[in-house]
Order: sequence, then C-alpha cells, then structure tokens
Amino acid sequence: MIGLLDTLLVLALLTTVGLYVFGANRFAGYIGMAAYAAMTVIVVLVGQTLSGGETAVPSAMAFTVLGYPMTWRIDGLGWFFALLTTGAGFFAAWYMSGEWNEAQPNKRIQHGTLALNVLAMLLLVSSGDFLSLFIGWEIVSWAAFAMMTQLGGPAATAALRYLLYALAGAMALFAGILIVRSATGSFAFEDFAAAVPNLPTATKWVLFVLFTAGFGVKMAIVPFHLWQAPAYSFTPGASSSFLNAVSARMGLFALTLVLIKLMGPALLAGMDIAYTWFDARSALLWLTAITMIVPTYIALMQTDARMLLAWHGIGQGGYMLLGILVGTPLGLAGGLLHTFNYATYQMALMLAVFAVVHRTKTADLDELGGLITRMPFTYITLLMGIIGLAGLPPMNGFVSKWMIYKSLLNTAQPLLLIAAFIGTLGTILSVYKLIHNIFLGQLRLEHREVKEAPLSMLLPMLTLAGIGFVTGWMPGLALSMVDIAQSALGIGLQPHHLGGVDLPNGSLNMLWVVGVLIAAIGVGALIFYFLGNRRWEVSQYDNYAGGHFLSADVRYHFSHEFYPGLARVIGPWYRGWVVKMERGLQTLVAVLGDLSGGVFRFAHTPFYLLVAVSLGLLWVGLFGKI
Amino acid sequence: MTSGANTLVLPIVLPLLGAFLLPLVARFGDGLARALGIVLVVVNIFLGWTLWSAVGTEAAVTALGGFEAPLGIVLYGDRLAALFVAVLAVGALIFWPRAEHGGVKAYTLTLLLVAGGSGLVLSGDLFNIFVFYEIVAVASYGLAASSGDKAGFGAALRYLVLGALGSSLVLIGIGLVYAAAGTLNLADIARLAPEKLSGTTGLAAFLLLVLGFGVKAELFPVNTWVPEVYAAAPMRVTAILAGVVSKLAMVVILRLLVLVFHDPAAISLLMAVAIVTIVAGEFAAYRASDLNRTFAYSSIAQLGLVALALTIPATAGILAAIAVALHHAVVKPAFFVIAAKWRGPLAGLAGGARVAPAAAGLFVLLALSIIGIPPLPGFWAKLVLLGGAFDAGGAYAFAAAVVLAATVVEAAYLFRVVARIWQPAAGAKPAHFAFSDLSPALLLGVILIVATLFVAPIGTALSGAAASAADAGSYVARVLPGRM
Amino acid sequence: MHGYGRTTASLLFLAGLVVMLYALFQALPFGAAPMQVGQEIVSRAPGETGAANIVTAILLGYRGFDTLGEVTILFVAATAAGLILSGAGAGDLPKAPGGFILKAAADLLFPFLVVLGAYIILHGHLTPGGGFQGGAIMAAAFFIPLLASPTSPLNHSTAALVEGFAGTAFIVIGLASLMWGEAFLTPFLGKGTLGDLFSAGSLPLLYLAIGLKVGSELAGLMARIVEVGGKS
Amino acid sequence: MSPDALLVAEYLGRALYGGAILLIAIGIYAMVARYNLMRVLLGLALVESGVNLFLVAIGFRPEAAAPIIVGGVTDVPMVDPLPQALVLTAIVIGVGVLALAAALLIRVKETYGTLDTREVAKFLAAEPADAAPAAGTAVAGTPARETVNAGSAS
Repeated sequence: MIGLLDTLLVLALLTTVGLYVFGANRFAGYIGMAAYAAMTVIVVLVGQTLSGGETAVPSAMAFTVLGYPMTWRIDGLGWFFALLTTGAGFFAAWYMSGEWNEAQPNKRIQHGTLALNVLAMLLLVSSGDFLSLFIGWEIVSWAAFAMMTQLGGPAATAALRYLLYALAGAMALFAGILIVRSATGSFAFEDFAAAVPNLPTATKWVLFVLFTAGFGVKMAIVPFHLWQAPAYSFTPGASSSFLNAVSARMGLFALTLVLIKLMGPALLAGMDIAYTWFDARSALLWLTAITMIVPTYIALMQTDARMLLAWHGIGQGGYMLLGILVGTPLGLAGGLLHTFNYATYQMALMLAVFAVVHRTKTADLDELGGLITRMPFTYITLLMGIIGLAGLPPMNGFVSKWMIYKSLLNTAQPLLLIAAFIGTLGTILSVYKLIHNIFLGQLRLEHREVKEAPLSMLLPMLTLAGIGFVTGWMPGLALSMVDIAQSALGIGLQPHHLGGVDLPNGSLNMLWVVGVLIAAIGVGALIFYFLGNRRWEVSQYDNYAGGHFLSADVRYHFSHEFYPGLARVIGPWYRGWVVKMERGLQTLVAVLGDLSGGVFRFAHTPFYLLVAVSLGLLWVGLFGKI
Repeated sequence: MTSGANTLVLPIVLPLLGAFLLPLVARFGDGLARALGIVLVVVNIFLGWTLWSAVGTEAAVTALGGFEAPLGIVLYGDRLAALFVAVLAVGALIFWPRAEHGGVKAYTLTLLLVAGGSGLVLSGDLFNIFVFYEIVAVASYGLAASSGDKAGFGAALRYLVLGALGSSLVLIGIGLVYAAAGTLNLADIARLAPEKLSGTTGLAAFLLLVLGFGVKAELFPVNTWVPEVYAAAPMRVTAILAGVVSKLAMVVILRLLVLVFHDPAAISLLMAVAIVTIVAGEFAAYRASDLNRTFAYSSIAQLGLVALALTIPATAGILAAIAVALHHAVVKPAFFVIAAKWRGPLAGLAGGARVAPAAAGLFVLLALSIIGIPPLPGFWAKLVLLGGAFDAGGAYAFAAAVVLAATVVEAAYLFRVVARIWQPAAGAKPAHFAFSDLSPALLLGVILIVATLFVAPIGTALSGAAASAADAGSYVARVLPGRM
Repeated sequence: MHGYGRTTASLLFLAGLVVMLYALFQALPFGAAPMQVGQEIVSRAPGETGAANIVTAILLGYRGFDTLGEVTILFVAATAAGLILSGAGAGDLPKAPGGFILKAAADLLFPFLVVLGAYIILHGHLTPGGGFQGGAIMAAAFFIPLLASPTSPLNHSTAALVEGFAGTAFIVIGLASLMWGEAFLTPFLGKGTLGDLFSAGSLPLLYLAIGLKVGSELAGLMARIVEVGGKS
Repeated sequence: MSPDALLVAEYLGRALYGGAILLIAIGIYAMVARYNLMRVLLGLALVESGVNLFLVAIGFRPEAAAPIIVGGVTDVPMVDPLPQALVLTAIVIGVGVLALAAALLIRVKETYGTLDTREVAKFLAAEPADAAPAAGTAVAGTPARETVNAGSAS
C-alpha cells in the first residue's frame, strides 16, 4: 500500500531524476519550487497524522538482505527534520529560480544535487532501523559531497577533505551498528533500546564513543570540525545556504535519535568516568561547550563572509546539542527549537551574503563596505539575521537560546551557562564585524553602481527573515512543531503557549517582549525624530576625518584586523592542536604509504620469502603445540 | 555418486582438450582457433551453471579412474567450486586475449588457465591441487609477459622466481602433511588431522602452504610481484589475474582451513598475514603514482580482506570471503580496463571527465562500490565481513577496526583520482575511450548494478554455497562414505 | 639495503631457517613412513591395474589425473616459451655448424636413442622408467642433430602436430571410459598377466601418448631456446 | 625391525634430511644474495632438488625393496611408492618452469642488456615521473620513493 511517506519519497526521487534531466532548463528553479512545496505539503499532512496520535507513519518499502530486514518509517523526530529539509529545499529553489539561475554555468548539477540531497535526507530521517539509518547516512554524506565538489578548484579540495572526515565518521558508525547487532542480535531500534541498559559498561562506552564520533563529524563537533567551514563556503550560493541550514543538522538528528531516544540521558549520566566527576553525558556536554566557543571565535577572525557564517554554523550546532543533552523537556524543546530557528536565520544570512557576492563578485570582508545604500533590503535581511544569530529579541534565536539557558539554570549547571554566554559574546562581536564590513562605512568606488539583488533572490531572503521574526514574536507556532518531535523522544513535552513558555521560576512571553520592544523603539524614534533630530543627508563620500576632507579614493574603511586586541588574546587558540593533529595524521599515512610502497619496489623479492618463512617457522616453534 | 558426478571432470578436461587441439586448429586459420577457444569457455560457463544447479547441499563427488578415495584422486564439486568454475570462465570470456598479444598461443594459455583453475577448485586431493596450481601459475607467467612491453619480461621473471620458490614451499608443506598423515586426500587428511596434524608439524605445513599459495593469492610478503606485473602485462591478462585467478588460490586456502587446519594458532597466523596485507596494500596504493599500480596495490588489500574473512569462524567467514572475492572479481577488472587507457602519472588525468564521461562515471561507481557505500554490492560484502568479525569479537574486532581505517585510506586515494579527473585539463588531455575499449568495463558495471538490484536473492544463494562449503563433516562423509 | 647488509641478513635468516627446518624434519618419523595409503596401494595395485611397476600404477592409474596435469604443465611451459620467444631477435644467429665428430655422432646416435626411448616408454609399466623418461630420451634424439647442424632447424609444425595428437589421445583415452559410464581415466582393456609386455590394460597406451608428447614438447622447447639463444 | 636397521635408518635419515636442507639453503642463498639472474635460476633448481630429495626421503623404509613386483612376489616389504610418483611429477613440473624461466632470461638479457637484478629492478621501478601527492591532502613529506629505490638498488 502506498502511504504518505512513500508518496513523499517517490516525489523526491522523481524530482531528483527530473531536475537532473531538465536541470539546464531556465524554468528548472520553478519546477524545483513546485516539487519542494508539494513535498512540504505532504510533510505537513504527515505531521497532522502524527499529532493525531500515530507514533509513526510507515513506508511500504522494505527489504530483507542476508536475513537483515530494512524498514522505513517516519516518527515525530524524523518529521521535524523532514520539514526543515523540504522547507530549506523550497527556499533554495526559490532563490535559484530567477536571475541566479541565468548566471550559473552548471544549472543541471546545482538543481540535481539539491534534489538529491533532499531525497537523501528524507531517506535518512525516515529510517526504521540501524541498517537503513546507515544506508541513509552514507547517501546523505555522498550527496553532500556531490554538491560541494561541483565547482572544482578549492571547492573540490575542501570537498575531498570533507569526504575523508565523513567517511571516517561513517566507518565509526558502521562499527557501531555492527557492535549493536552483535550485542542484540538485530539492527532494530527497539531491540537496542530494550537491551542497552543491560549491556556491559565497556560495550556501552564503545557504542557511545563510536556513535558520538560518527554523527559528530557531520555535526562538526570539535575536534571533528575542521572540514566544515571551507567545504560549505566554497559551494555555490543556494546550495551552500541549504548545506548550512540543514545538512549538518542530520548529525543532530542522528545523535538525538541514538543518545536521547534509544539510550536516554539517564543512561548516559550513569556512565561514570573513573577518578573524575565526569560521566558520559557531562563529558559530551563539555565537548559541546568547547564547540560553542572555539569555532565562534575562529569565525571572529575570518575575513570571508561565507567562512565567517559557516564557522558560526559549527558553534550554533553546539547550542542545539547542548540543549538536547540537558535532557529535560525544556532543554530538549530549546535545542530543537534552536534547530528550527537557526535554519531560518542562517539560511537568510547565507542568501543575503550570496546576494552581495552575486552583485559584487566578492565575499572578502576587506573588499566591501557601505553597501547599505545600494542594497537596503539585503541589509535588512542581514540585520534581522544577525539579531537572530546573536540571540537577541525580537528574533527567534533569542527564544531558543533563552530556553537553553533556562534549562541549564534549572538543572544547576552554571558553568556551562557561562560557557554559553562566552560563545554568545563572540557571536555578537563577530556579527557586528559582518554587518559593518559589508554594509556600513565607506562605499567602495567600484561598488558605486551596484544594484539591489533581484526580486527572485530578495523574496526568499525576506520571507525567511520574516519567518524568523514571526516565530520570535509568536514562538508557540514553532513550539507546537517541536512538540511533535518531542513526543517521539519519550522525555515528555514542554508546555507552552503562543507567546512562549510558563515556568515556575520565570516565564517568557514574547508577545509582551516584542510589544515592549516595539513600544520602546517607538519612544526612541519619537525622541530621535522630534526632539533631537540634527541629521541631514549627505553623500556617502562627503566625509571628514580629523578635520580633513577625505576623497572617495582614499581608503579609510577600517576592516583589516577588526579586533586586534582580541586576536592577540585568542591567537593561540586559532591555530590549535586540531590542525596539527590533522597534519600529523596525513604525514603518518604518507610515511606508512612510502614504507609499504618501498617494500614492493625492493629488487630481491625472494629475500622477503626467506624472512617470512624463517619468522613464520620461529613463530610455529614458539607457539605451536609440540 | 550423484548424477552430475561424471560431468565434474568436463570443465577441466574439455578446455584442456581444446588447448591441445588449438595449435592444430590454428592451421586452418587463427579465427577458427579463437572461435573454438571462446566456445569452450562458454561451455565451461554452462558446465559451471549445470553443476551449481545439480548440487544443492549435497556435493557431487567422482573418484577418477574408478580408484576409490583415498587411494585415487577425487573431484569434489560443491556450489563453491561450481561458482568459481563459472566465474573463471566468465572472466576469460570477457577478457579473451586480443590477437595482437600472442595470438593462438595466448588463446591456448588462456584455455589452460581455465582448465587449471577449474581443476584447482574442483580437486579434492592436496597434490593434485598443487599440480593444477602449477598449471595456472605457468600459464600466468607466460601471459604476464605476452604484452611485448619491455617491462613485461622483467616483471614476469620476477613473478616466476617468486612463484617457483613458493611452489617449492608448497611441496615441502605437502611433504610434511604426507609424512605426518600418510595420505593426500583432503577428506582423509581432515579425518586424521586432529590426531596427526595438530602439532608443530601441522602448523609448519600450514605456514608453508599459505606462503606458497599466497604468492598467487597476493598475500604479504610474497606478493611483491603484483604491482610490476599488473603494470606491465596486457590489460586483459591483468584483469583475469587480479580478478579471478588470485581468488582461486584463496579457495584452496579456504579448503585447507575448513578441512584441515582449524587450530587457533593457524587461524591467528593467517589473520596476522591478512592484516599486514591489507595495511601494506592500502597504504602503498595511497602513494602509488599511476592508476595501474594503484589498482594493483588495492587488489592486494582486497585479497587481504578475503584472507581475513577466511579466518572468521563458521559460515559467516566463508560467506564474507566469497562475497568480497566475487565483488572484487567484478570491480577490479573494470578498473584495469580504465587504467589501460589512462596510463602515466596521475596528474595527467586532469580533464578526463570531459574527454571520457562514461569512463569517469564508471570510475566513480566502481570506487563507491569498492569502498563499500550502500546500497552497492561492495557494501553488503563488507557488512558480512565486518559483521562476522564483530560477532567473533576479540582480535577480530581489532582486525575490523584496521579494515575500517584502511577504508578511509582507500577512499582517499580513489577520490583523489576522481577529483583529478574532474579538474580542467592542464596540459595534454587524457586518452579517449572508444566504445570497444570500454565495453568490458561497462558490462561489468551493468553486472554491478544488476547485482545491486538483486542483492537479496544473490545473498541467499551465496549463503547456501557458504554453508555447504563450511561443512567439513559432510565433505568427509561424501568423499569417504565407508571410513567415517 | 646495501649488498653486504643484505648478504649478512640473508645468511642469518638462512641459518635460522636451516636450524628450524632441521628441527622440523627430525620430528618426522623417518624410516617409518605411515604409508596409510601407500601400503594399501602396494597391496591392491597389481590386482587393480595389472602393472608390475607400482609407481607406474600410481602415475597412470591411481594418480593418472596428476599425470595429465604434469603433461599439461610441459605443454603450458612450451607454449608460454614459444609466446615469449616469438618476438625475439632470430636472424642474426651464429649458425656455425658443429664439427665432423658431432655430426657423425649425431647421425649415429639418432636411431639408438629413438629405439631406447621407445623401449623405455613401452616397458614403463614393468620396469623403472616410462613415458617421461623415454620421452626425454626421444627429445634428445631430435635435439642432438640440431646442435650438430643448427642451420636445419627442427620442424616445429610436425612437433606441434605430434604434441597435439598425443595430448588429445591421452584425454580421449580418459574420456572413453566416461562414455562407458565409468569415471574419467578408468583403465580399460584386459589387464593381462602381471609382468607381460601386453598387460596393464590401457596404461601403456597412456604412457605412449605421454612419451610422444613429452618428447615432442621438450625437443620443441629446447629447439626454440637454441634458435634464439645464440645471440646472448 | 632389527636394532641395526634402526640405527642405519636414523643415520640415513639425518643425512638425507640434512642433505635436503643443505640443498634448499644453498639454493635460497643463491637466490637472495646474488645479483645475477642466471644464478638465481640455478638456485631455484637447487631448491627444487632439495625439496624432491626431501619428498623421496619421506617414503623410505629400512630394508625395503623398490616398489616393483618382480616375478609375481608381492609380499616383500616395499618403500612407499607414492612419494616416488609425486617426485616424478614434481621433477617434470620443475623442468617446465625452468625451461620457461630460461626463455624469459633470454628475453630479459635481450631487452635490458643485463642479467643484474638491480638493473632490472631499476628499469621496472622507472615509474611516471610525477610522484603526485594527494590533492588537498598535500603532505610535506619528501618523496621517499626515490630514497627507497636508491637504497635497494645501490
């Protein structure tokens, strides 16, 4: 019987094939929009079924290979991520449907790989056992590789690096699922969940480490994070924003599934590390804290707008995982909500940056400035986006971060809260750099004729920013979706209303917050316009510095070394041990390769045989039974 | 004696007869000789298929010359043997030599390779296995040098020296077995092994046999001939040697392990050899400088995987070995087809995707499968292998970890090449593929895709073959019904 | 690795190998061969095959399939050598004829060698010797004239003809029994009286085929090497 | 078996096995320590002889006759005939392999103008010039291949 999930997957498959065949067509973007919109509708229908009391929507697709059954079905958690996927696909296709599409030399590959990624992710989030999970995981990894490598050059290099990380992670995962099967006798999630409390501690630890490492690579948890920023940044526009918004979240999905749903936070908290006050969960929480801080400050040092945002993506992933690992209904809701919120504002930000790149042909923050007058709507998108990224009201990023902080407070983990604050501080500093270097200050001469981005690109950007604002104003809208995801996890739901959440020790109602904020801004505007308005409009080049007139060809827009003092302080972190570890590993492989290769180039091959026989007989003499 | 028993001898004897007649037939034209050779190979495919369907769980046995085992030589045809008889013939059919590489003599040698290889997997007698092993070996020495390429002679001589020394080791091993057990029939040895071969003598014999057969099975450290021979021999020869012939030696090691040497010391010996083979192969491939050698080293690593699979206890290990071996038999020859055109330094491959998109696409497909990416067949082979290893636990888990790490290295060198192929051409463009150049590889690619679609029935069939191959008790009972 | 280093290492490993092989071999029951199968063959061979020479009975009867393989290996080697040498620089060979003594001796020896070879082949089932030994002598008979006068090379096509037919004959004899419902290579024809020339059924026929095949192959192989080998 | 026969058997055994091992060792020495391919092949022939001697020695029994029935007398003790048959086969196989090796040797000499294994190995290892380190995984390592070659070939 063909159910909703089957329809969804078949539609995704047809979209992939169709967009590969017709991808060079100028209407390919619109075809994609229609397809992703249809998929989103189906996902919403699935959501209605799920909120109607069903635990999962099954697929008719099932295989049995070598006695291992494989099934697909979508539960609340998978549904949540499926919605993000199809939604992000829709906005990416929208962005690619007009002028952007005309400018691309490789339309077919851009459209085709996007559809392939959507298909792969849908397959992954609807996997019904460890085997189908692994298959989906691999397909997602390779689909992302296909998307990243399309432009060649530095993109191919970054993609290859990603591939090796992803494959190493996949191999850890492979080992993990095989150990699960050895321990429980099947690949089924249910069997694992039932058996895991009774497994030996060593096995639990091995599984925990393997799964965390395997999924963590995709999430770019430190120290597996080096690949992500370059790989995402060199991918062309809409594809890059798609990757940034949801691709890395597949790791979060899988981690939530295995660590929270199947193993459970209580089990993790019970796995103590001897001679320390850490257990598996708190150790991972601290790794998460490092992931929030270090990449954020690395983002601060970037001079490429795309890299800056991509590095933030890594840090933001840390917030999501932090909330989820807290394991209370509030923390889980915060983490999942942050996933949704991040997808909206990060995608808006990336699209805005790529709109700038589309117009100016550069993403170098040292080469931009003053574009506020040329691209005002892009500026507004970026402004709303960075408010969300920094976690300030009235945007949605504030709500989810607030919930995460609150859950840390409620579970008495102040040190982690401080770590999260340090990360947020870095975020605020770096997003100011982003908006300043692109839009404020002196407009470059060569950008004097730059036009605003075309409507086909502005509309998706502004819509996303709008969603970010609306769900910040009325977080209940997003939280009711989070409910469906949370209901699949078995931890309990976080009660909420349209404006936020009610908690015994301090509630949040964004309806009030936003209202107060708007009122305050209104008061400010009143004061600004009617009481002290001393402004008049001048040309952007009508500038003075130290009393001297500055002509347009004199560069004074200071963007080099934006935070020199801070850079000196965090410099040692910037080129850290992780990079050295990666290099060391490469060198080790190369040296081993040369050693092995040298063995095969030796002239006197019988010599090896002599050595092998002698040593072998020695071994026989030592270990053989006499 | 089951009904199909007498046909057991045909897959060996018919190609042999053909080989003897081929020089005579060639007097009436080389084309006729070629046709006869191809017909005989096709007949062998048919015979392999017949044997496969004739033997279910019950293997066919024939005592040659009517001299009952263990006095005479027996042929033992189970599904494993039938499978490899057919695979060898299919390989020979797809990669039947070109007229310019030796003509009728090369056809003759290929037929002899088919005959010898079939004998190798069908024979149930240790010394007889050695004889057929030598036929295969000598035929491949000749074919390895048949390119007329300058490097061919040196490489073939290196191969021969190593192979002949390895054969001497095998002979010593056989001598030790005979001196201890007084019989050469595998079933009889299996019957006597717990009593006579469990000590140092037996272990030493196993060591010598593994090292000797390991020359063909590309086991470390007796595989040093591999890169040069595969780089210098004609592509069609390389494809057969790497794809099929190396596995035949593995089948012999499989029989020895299942029937005779199952003591833990022997198993751990083979496991150590297998792990070193995997590591040496993958790492050497990482630093190889051209496609031919890359694939040669990769082939070494894959055979290390097969050897590792053999050490995994019970049916799981044998199933894994068969699966990995079969998968490699499809993938590696196709790789060598591509490498035959894209010779020279890897840097020269830039722009390949533009010149030959079909070859580039096929390369990606093959690379994905050999790395083990689902849902391609290579993934299922690795799943069975690693699943068995983790089930066995202990040192096997360590071996599995090595395999997983080696897989990452494998992906590194294969996708480094893929990235190169998709780069814009820097200088001279890589060679173009005519359809006839690429067609064997395309055929294998189609086989790979079809296998992906039918992975479930294939898995079931192979499981059955593995289960019967793993059943030492029924082997002895079938061959020596009166002496249990 | 430099020469001396490798020599030293080789010697050390060799010493180890010698010691360990010696230990291994000494553990074998020397002079008390288990003869698990051997004893049974010794007692049954005369009755089952009719050959007085039990080694022959094994070679052609019990392990006749090995012998087929053995003949095949010679054939493979000859074919492979032919393939390898086919492109070699024949033509500028030093074709100096042998001296008078060599020529005269070659002519003189030829019939004796042929007869001796034939005798050894035909009595293979009775006395030491057989197809291989006799075949080698036959090959020598044809090879010696070649050494004496290299300008008149061996007629390879005739050799190939003999080779092909002999090989085919072996297999056809084997297949013949298959047609009568017996296993491959089952001896047929009457076993005769033990020790007679015409005894042991089809075994002498097989030896004849082997003799012819070995003779023609060895002669052809050596002739090929001589033909191109003069230069180097 | 008489005590004398046992003693003879023991001494013979040591001598035969010792001889076989010695032949094998000399042969292997020639193969691993000599540069000339002709000597390598001669070493191979020695190894094969040693192995054959070992095989024949396995079938030995003191005071037993050759396995040929003379005059219909079947009840005399005979040595094990099986290893003898095996050795016959092994010898012929060895001859075939050596003949093929000789043919290859001729071509090697003709092609490279030398029989020195080091020279031949140098020729074989003459690979594409570009050592081509990994794209994207650039490694600072020196091209160790050259040093390995130089080491093994000098």
